[in-house]
Amino acid sequence: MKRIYFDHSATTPVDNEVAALMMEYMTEKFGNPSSIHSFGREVKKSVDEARQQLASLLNANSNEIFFTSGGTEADNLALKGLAFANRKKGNHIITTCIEHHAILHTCDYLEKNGFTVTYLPVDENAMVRLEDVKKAITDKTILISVMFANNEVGTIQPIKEIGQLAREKGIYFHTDAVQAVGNYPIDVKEYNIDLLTLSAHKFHGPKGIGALYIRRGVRIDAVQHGGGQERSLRAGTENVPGIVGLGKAAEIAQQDMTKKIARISTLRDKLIKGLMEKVPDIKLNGHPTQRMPGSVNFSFLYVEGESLLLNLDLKGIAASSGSACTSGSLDPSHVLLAMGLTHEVAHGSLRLTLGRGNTEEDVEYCLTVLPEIVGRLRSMSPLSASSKMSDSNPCSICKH
Amino acid sequence: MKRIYFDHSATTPVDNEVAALMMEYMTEKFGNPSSIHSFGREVKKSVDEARQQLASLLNANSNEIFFTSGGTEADNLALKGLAFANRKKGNHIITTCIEHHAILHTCDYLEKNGFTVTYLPVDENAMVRLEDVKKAITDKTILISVMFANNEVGTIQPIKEIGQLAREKGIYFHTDAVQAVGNYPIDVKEYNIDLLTLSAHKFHGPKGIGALYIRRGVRIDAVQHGGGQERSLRAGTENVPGIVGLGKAAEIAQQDMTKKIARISTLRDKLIKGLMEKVPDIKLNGHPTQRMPGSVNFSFLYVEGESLLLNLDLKGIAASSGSACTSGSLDPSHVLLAMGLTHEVAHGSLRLTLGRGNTEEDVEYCLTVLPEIVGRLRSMSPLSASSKMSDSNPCSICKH
Amino acid sequence: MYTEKVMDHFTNPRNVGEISDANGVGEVGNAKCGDIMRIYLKVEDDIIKDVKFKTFGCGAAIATSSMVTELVMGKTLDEALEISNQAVAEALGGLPPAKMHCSNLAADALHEAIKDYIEKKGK
Amino acid sequence: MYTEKVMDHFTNPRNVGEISDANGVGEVGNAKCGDIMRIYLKVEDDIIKDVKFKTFGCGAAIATSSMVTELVMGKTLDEALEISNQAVAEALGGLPPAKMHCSNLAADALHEAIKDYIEKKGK
Ligand SMILES: Cc1ncc(COP(=O)(O)O)c(C=O)c1O
Ligand SMILES: Cc1ncc(COP(=O)(O)O)c(C=O)c1O
Repeated sequence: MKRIYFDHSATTPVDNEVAALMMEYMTEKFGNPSSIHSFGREVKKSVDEARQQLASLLNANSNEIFFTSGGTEADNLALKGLAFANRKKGNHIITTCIEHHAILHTCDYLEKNGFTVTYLPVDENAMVRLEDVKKAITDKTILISVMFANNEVGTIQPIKEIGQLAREKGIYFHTDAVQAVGNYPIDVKEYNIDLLTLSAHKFHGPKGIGALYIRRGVRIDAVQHGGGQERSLRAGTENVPGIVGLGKAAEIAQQDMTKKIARISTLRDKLIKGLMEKVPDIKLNGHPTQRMPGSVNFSFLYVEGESLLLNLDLKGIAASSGSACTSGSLDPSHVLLAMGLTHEVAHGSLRLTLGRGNTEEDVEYCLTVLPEIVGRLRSMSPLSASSKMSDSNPCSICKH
Repeated sequence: MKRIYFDHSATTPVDNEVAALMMEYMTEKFGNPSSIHSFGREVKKSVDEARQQLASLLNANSNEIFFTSGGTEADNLALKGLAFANRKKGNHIITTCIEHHAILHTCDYLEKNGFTVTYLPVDENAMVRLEDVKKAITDKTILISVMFANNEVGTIQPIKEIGQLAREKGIYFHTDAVQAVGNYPIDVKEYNIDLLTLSAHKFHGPKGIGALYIRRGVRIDAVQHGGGQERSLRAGTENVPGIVGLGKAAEIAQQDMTKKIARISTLRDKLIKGLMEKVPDIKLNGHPTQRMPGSVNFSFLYVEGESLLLNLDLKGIAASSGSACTSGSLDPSHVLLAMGLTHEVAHGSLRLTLGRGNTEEDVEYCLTVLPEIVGRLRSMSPLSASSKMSDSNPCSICKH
Repeated sequence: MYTEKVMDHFTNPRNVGEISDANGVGEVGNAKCGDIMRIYLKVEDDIIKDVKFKTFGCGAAIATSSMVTELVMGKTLDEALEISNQAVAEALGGLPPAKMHCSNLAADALHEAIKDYIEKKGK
Repeated sequence: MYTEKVMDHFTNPRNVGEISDANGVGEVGNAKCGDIMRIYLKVEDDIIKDVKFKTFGCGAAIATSSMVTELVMGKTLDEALEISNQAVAEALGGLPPAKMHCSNLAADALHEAIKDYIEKKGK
């Protein structure tokens, strides 16, 4: 059966070239970079090269790159590391309602440990308002953390402006750029970014490796204690195959990025337009233009996301949903609720995220099968345009 | 040139079968196990299988295995997770002077956060005395953490007895078994272990993946916050290739383990005997019999470890040393000092750790070149049997 | 995730639709969970002659709705009242734990429909 | 890690050994660092006619010892006193930062040996 992968925001296949390189570092160049013999020295050099490749993707210096085990660890390190290192300066952190759980649950932890966190609301397009950031700043604010691009609806935030505001106020600025790095151009200097989180598996690198960019001069505490690796900021034997894989993936991502973005955006727009034409009563979630090249997110009124998902899966299409049933939690996506969607509408959301390997045919196939699935599910649904679709929906996170 | 790898305690090459399997999970079965579509479901199953393979190696249940990014993270999770979860019961932790820095520096952190840590001394063979453990216990003691086998000198601790003592006293018992797992038989039930740390790259699995065994019923706090992975104890997208690689490495390790241990121990003993015969003024470090199958550690009096190491490297032999020059620190190995070695003697230490790929010829080659190297370095050394070799050397860690 | 039986009922749901002259209708569920189930009954002489459902919900919700209609077709009301959510899940070969409390409400909807029938009849 | 020059002096150290009739001997270093360097001088008419060393230490310690003996052979004492540890490191094409403070003491040993010669001569 045809299998189409439309879930690139969840993870991506590792590039063949990247995987081949990693093989070499598993079986032949397998040394520990801390060792001073030849097995160790040869891989230490490769780790340094990978650091340079990644730095170049972000317009950073290689000594500003710290490898971690992924985006979640980098988010934890950024927030906890910065908060505890700056405890004496203040205890207030500003973030948003639509962050990934790696940020939100780290903030929960910080709130239990003496910090105060403000969760900014977003508008109906999931966009943070600069005005709200400004208003939230107090003389105790030490950190602002706003994600670069949202993982569910793809909205790209006004990072440069928030970064500039933070810089002016002397507040550190972190951005969780897990969705953006490798898929969208980022320049940490131009964007006034102090700390940036990234994860390799979102741009055709391996799982289990990520990095935190820390601008030179910004001091943070270590979170994982042990050996002196990563200049004592992140202990643990370096995941060398992961690191060289991340470096290579960064290099590949940089090649023809503009072209790749243009191609994927065209597919995305074709899918959006096609669905709007073919399916009544749907709502595009996320910003109409300020969105990630591959990101499509619709709410299909009167139907539920998981059943959409399962039907698509039976047709060979892999997608994702913001419904509670998908995540095993009680509430649907906190992002969709923060955007003002009702629970019912949020439950009917479907995320299709396109990537490098997708083609026009994939989009056309989806445009054939998805409207049919929606129609069938609607025919079994007790809900319709005439039934009431409303509930009260305060953002469950902003209730903090 | 001939290249002989005698540094298996630092890291090991990934088994070819393991690497081939990981390739498959990078480029084809690349899904995210949290996804409910077919790409996700197929890898979720594989993750569950790997958990089972690893559990079987330890005689544990698969729901007692929690994957981490390596030994360091597992050590951090064990100690911090258990300490913070049991804060109300007590604030005292017992460990040893000869632990890996992943334990010692985590203890530093805990000491700064309201906990008290007792660092047990060891005897001249690096063995912890059960009596000392007993004496250290107070009514505030919540955790005892003693490594299974030391990474520098190979001494295997009386884990079963310490475990039994802890169980009787109602104190949790953790062991850092990074060196032992996969290379030595371990049965968590027989040994009365509550928490156990392991790392794949020490037994021909990949770098960047490890696990913490947590006995059913033992509650610990999460340390890395985010998504609900690993039953909410360790957030972050699962490193699927790493996990299946770890599972496969565990399965392979279990096959004919007794035979492999016998073969490697024979090589080890041949190397030890040969060096004792050929080189005067040397001292075997670590326990004469209770030591890891592949572990050889000698102090070569009057010479310094790094220069031994570099000369061996020039001859194609990869080894390691406890000299300060090797680690870039001021003091030589804290393990050797804790065993009562003087600084000068500790500086002259050389670790040769044998593994699965080594042969008799490797040992013979080493027995040809190493005595010659020692002789040459001694001929340049101002130290000799007649010169004084003494300094005061309290264990720099026990000074806490 | 789901058993084969669940997937069978999900992909080929039995008795989907409405009964225009239903004499008992029951609805349960809530928007928080994302599950709303409506059961239509045509009861004659205390026997369920026809039953149909409409469901907004996940795979489990649709499959349990379908299964409950199969289980009660032709049964007496007393027999139907004995069918529990648990029994429906079992008839499907089990449901994932996360789905047990939330998407497994079809028997409740059935009981509501029977109650509705009895109330209407009583008037 | 080490430059080619360091490795050259480490693997083929120049002027290793003792001078039985040395008229200046200097020793520096400490056991903490794991480096002890001893320099033997044969001085005639304020000129270093012969120099040898014995060193217990790492690669950098051996290479700097060797290099310093090459640098001072045939030099006047005044010229020799101008050679610094830094200069020795530079002559080797640099040393890793971690080695600069600890294993780079050969010039100090040389200066000690010259001091010893001057003191002995004064008596
Ligand atoms: C925005 C965002 N932040 C953080 C993460 C966590 O990254 P990782 O899966 O590498 O731990 C993800 C992806 O899961 C993400 O999309
Ligand atoms: C005894 C011991 N504990 C912990 C570690 C840390 O493990 P990892 O390198 O996987 O972080 C090591 C190895 O480096 C070790 O030998």
